[in-house]
Amino acid sequence: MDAIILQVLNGLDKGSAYALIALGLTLIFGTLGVVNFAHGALFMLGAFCAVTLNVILNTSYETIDPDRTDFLGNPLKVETPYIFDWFGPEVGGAMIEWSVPLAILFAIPIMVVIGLSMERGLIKYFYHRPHADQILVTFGLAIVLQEIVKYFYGANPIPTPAPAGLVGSFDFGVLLGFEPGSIIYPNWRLIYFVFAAVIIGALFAFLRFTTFGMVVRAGMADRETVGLLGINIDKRFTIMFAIAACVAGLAGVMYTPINSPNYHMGMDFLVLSFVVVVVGGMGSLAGAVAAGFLLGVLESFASMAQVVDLFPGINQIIIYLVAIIILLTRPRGLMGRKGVMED
Amino acid sequence: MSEIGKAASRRSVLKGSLAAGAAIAMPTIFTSQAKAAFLNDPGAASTVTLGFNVPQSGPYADEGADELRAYLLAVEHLNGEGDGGMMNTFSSKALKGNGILGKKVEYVTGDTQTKSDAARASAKSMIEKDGAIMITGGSSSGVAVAVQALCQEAGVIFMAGLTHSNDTTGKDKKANGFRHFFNSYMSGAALAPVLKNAYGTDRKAYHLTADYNWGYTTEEAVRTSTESMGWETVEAVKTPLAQTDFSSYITPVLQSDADVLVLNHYGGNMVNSLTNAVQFGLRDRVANGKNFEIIVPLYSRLMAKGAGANVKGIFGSTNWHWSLQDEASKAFVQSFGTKYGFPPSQAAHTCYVQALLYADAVERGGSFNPCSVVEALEGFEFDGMGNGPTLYRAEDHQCFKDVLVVKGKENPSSEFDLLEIVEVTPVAQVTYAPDHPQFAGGQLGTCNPGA
Amino acid sequence: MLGLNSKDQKLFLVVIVVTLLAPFILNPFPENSELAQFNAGYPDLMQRFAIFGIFAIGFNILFGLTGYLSFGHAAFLGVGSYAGVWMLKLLSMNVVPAIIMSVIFAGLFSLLVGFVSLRRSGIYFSILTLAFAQMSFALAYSVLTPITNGETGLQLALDDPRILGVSQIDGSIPPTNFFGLEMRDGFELALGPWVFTLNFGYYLCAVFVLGAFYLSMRIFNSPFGMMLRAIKTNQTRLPYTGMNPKPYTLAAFVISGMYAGLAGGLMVAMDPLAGAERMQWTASGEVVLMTILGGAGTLLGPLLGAGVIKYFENIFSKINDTILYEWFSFMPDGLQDVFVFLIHPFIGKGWHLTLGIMFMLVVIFLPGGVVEGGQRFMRLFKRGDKGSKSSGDAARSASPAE
Amino acid sequence: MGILEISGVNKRFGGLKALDDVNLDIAAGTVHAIIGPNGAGKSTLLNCLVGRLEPDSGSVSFNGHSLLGVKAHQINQFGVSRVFQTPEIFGDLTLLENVMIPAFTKRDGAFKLNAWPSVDGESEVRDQALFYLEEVNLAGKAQVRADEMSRGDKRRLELAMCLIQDPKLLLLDEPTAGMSRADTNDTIDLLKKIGEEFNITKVIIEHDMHVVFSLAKKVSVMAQGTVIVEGAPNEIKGDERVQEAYLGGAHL
Repeated sequence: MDAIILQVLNGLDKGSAYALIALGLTLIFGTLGVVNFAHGALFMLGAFCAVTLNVILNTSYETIDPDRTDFLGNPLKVETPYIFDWFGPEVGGAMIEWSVPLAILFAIPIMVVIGLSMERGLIKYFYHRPHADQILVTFGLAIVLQEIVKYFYGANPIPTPAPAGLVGSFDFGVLLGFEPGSIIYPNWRLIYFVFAAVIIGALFAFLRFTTFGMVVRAGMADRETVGLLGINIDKRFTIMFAIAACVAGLAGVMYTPINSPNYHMGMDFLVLSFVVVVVGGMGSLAGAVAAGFLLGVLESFASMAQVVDLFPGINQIIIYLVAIIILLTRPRGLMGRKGVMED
Repeated sequence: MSEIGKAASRRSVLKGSLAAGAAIAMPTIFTSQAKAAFLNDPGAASTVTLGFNVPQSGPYADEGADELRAYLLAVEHLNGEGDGGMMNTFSSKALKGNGILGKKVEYVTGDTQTKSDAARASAKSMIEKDGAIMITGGSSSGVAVAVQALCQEAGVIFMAGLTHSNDTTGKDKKANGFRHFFNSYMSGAALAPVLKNAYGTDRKAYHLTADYNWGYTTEEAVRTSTESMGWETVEAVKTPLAQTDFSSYITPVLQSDADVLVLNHYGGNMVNSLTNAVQFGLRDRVANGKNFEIIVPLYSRLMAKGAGANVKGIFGSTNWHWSLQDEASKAFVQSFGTKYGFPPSQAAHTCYVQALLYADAVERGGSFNPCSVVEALEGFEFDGMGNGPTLYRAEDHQCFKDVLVVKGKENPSSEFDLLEIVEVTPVAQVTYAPDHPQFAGGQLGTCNPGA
Repeated sequence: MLGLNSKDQKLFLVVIVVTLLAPFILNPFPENSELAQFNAGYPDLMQRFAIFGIFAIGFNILFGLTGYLSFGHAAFLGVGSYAGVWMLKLLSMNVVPAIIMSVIFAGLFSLLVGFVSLRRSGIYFSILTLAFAQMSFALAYSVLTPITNGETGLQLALDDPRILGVSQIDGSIPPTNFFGLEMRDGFELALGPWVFTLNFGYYLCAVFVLGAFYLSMRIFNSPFGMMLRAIKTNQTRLPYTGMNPKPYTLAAFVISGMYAGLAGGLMVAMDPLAGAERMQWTASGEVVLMTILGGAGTLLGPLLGAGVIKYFENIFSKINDTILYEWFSFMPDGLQDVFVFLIHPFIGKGWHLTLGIMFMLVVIFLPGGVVEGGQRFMRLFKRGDKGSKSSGDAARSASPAE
Repeated sequence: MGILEISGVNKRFGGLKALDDVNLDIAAGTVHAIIGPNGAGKSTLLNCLVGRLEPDSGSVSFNGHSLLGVKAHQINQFGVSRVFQTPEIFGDLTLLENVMIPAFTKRDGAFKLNAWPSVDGESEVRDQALFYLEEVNLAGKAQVRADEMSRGDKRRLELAMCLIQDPKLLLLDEPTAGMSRADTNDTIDLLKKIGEEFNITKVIIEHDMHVVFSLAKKVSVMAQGTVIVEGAPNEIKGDERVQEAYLGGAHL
């Protein structure tokens, strides 16, 4: 039983990342009608916002310590971050340690700017182009973005740990009446899940309860009619693109302590998030979230040794297998609308 | 960036012997039968071309970049530039710093992409287009085996880079291929006694294994050697290569009665699985009244860097480490560090050594003919390359040398100082019979000179 | 002649000439010049041009004509490769049975995948094909290792049975051959400073690529091709003209799957190893990119797209800083460094960046792909021509749809 | 005994009863119009005839074949063609190709792997297609892309695509919807001409009374999912129930 609860938690955690990326992806589909293969790259850029902030905070000057030597036997150059001088080593150290949470504030403006410039500078010229062209151009963009990151940060993963105060685990078992220590879960993963829930909730509330959101939703359903009403739907869609970029970016920032970011993490998530979006149903926000969590949980269960022993290799293919089954039984995914991206 | 190649630039000499034929306007047709005694024979040319086939894109690009740095250093040293590095400490004195057999060493580079197909395409273009006489490099066993087979078919020498699977010199061994790097079996054999001392003989191990060839051989090697000293393997689970989040594989470990976790992962898999394992508090866990321990059979400094503080106190094995204090290692670190500003990785080391070993074998054999090189390398005993006395065994073309058991350092003094050497396992302890079951099934075949 | 109209005849003739003379055309620079770096006329790359050309031509029959975007075609190439290597292992080193089996197995597998996937259209179809291919890849890489040899790739061994041939010759695996003609053999032709390699393997590939191209021209011009284009244009009208679209799309799917199998079979005939990576989604994506880059729905586009991408992969990735320094060696030191610094990110390990930029530039400025670029180029010369229809036969329909 | 017999057809969409016990008998060789206000169930009925929808109950039989559960392309193969409210044509193809496609399906059936012979070589189909393009006055545009034409021309093209199949029954779904008066008259003339040259039974669903009275020999009026009146155009004109259905709204 506790094993199952743990796998559900794992699944929800994985699902959070899938859902956040897929949400932005389906939002862009729904509003702009654009297949954005660069969406994974936005997730990656978010993660590298955290890395960049860390680098900025660690910007140092060198002093020579004659008493110690480096690996070549030369006097050791000691690096001291400037912020140690500005804020004192304690505050400075704390800032570096808390760089991932701080990076949220850092990433929001950056991702908004990236999102806006991407939409205005490139995507808007592709609204009425065939989907194949959209795929090619956004795929090209994704390659360019990740190669730029690789140029500056290399190909290896870069460790970006959570603040020491948030490392450690939370004992669920006690809460549910199990033996202490039987169901423990890392704090940061719980934070990630809560964070995802808040973002998803906020986005849904925004779309449901604000006038802006209502117009956008109406536009998703019938762009032309809304356009005829004299509403500048394009401007709103541009903003939605920026929001989607921001959601992907924040998902990336928060993901860094879970797995060290590397330049191709976006591609790793891209295909999966496409599967999630399609399984959820094209153009359905709720579907994307539901599919994200569903696939996350199923993936977790399929990785259990008991399951793998029964069906060898199931952990390798579970997501795709489920996608096939769902698409064959429900033609438009879980909650897809008729006629969206079907021709 | 311009670290690569500046020194070797300014080549104005014409390439290859064909310059001589340039004056003749008459078409010359020659078929492969009519060619020289072996493929890509440099003949009377003043230069010889080596092919450095390393991952330049994909997840192992940084490791590939380090390999390339080492090769360029080796080329410098072979051509008599720089400080000579390990050529000064190498027990064989055949190399004179005037290139190989008096021919200046030139090179071509290619990108393996860590894919068998791409690596073979790249190697083929080096052989067919650039006339490379030897191919070396790579950062995964799949690629090594694939390129090794290609070189065997084509008829050039392959000096493997970083490849750790038993199969490279086991069931997929080839006469034209040579491996200096150690292998899964050696990792297991070297680790077992150290683990016994550190953690005792009564342990229950849980394996997470990357679901591909290298993972299988490593799991088998570590299992066999730990089980023979009394450990019990409670579970061995295979994880997909593409897995990035290992949480769903880690939580069952919490549920099991294991007290040791063995991560048969490399590269990004290793970084992520180790990070996740530590996240789930495995390092602070107490199981069966003992401290829970994690083991990473194959360590790489570059990857340890990706895992950050998570490697602290975790055992593993490695082929070589820059903190070794023998003269050869010191000379290499000095040479590499002066040129590039940071210490070399084990991948850089093995590639540098392979390049030198090849050049030396050509000098000693007196010919670039692959068969002559094979003969010179088979059974070759040498020292002064950073691993102590080493044997290139004739039966399987595997180097036998000491293996390092290392541990993640608790208080690293720099970003390179992540591992500390716990023990140098003597070569006798990691030597196995050529027909050992973990290596059975393959045949070397005969050397192929390609003509 | 050949059942083609005169425009297509001309096009085919040009393709034949270019294909047969490729070893010369692709080696424009003398062997020992600095620009020899850009020569592509060596056997392996020429074979790859032909093989991926076949793959893309086949993909275009599905995507270019029907508009169904498959993201899983690499799986058929992979299945074909595995079948081919098994034939080489079990039967003989003659490539003919290997290629035949490759086509058959890829055809059967595509029939299965197509039958299921074609129950959906649009992006749902794309994801279904992607899912099948990714499952094939993941399984081939791991649990199917006994059949596929997993990560390493399926390769020949000295102790293979080869019941119609020999297992080994003097400790070596015999080379692949076409009734005795060894694939890796050939002639070298030195013409002054130029050296050209005429490789048997390439010419076998060339024969197949010409056949594949010819067949695709026939299909494009046939009633069947017209039906497929009708499917792409309007799915609502179709059933009310008495046509059943499903068998048509399935036939197109299987034909393109067999093309992929042929490409896989040729791949192992040239280089007898089948790696699982060739089934990965990136490999499927590559053929999509080739087709769109060249010009989807055009006859020549896929061939050109395949050529461009493989050229970048194999030539640009091999340029390193040393070579750059050689190019700019005539400059003063400081300037040389600046130039190398500027170009460095785009070559060698940066070849992906160059490829990405090229994708973007082509799709932004040449919506119809390379073929459209060529047409615009031709139009510059033909400005005198009044005919608005001078666009040439290559561009059958310039607007690829999803 | 009519060529098309519809009896007792019911169709529900959730709580809405779209068709309620519809009975219709269409005689061979006539032009039969179905009229009625919006939401009367005309389009639903048409969709039940062509295989797009399946009735919940009742029977539809054409020339002795039951059409229930039969796929759209098979129904077409029986000899039923249709035109759409907005012309559905193959926009990327030339007019000639547009007309050749139904000719091929008529000749070869629902599927034939006709991948070797070139279209140019199929001269009898080609000639036939040119003939029918001529019939609808589009011969001069045979090589034009269909998307580039006016709406009226698209309608003509669609008719040619139907006629080339020599159908026994032609279903026209508001053939003049959205057309100008001139285009409408044009279409009426064309349909009349076709009526004279080819002996095809036609069912016209129409709003426009002008069209109905110009073409139809018999009219059925639908309201609220059922046929309320049937008769010759003149009889219908004065019928109180019809006026009520159109003007008086729902309380019949």
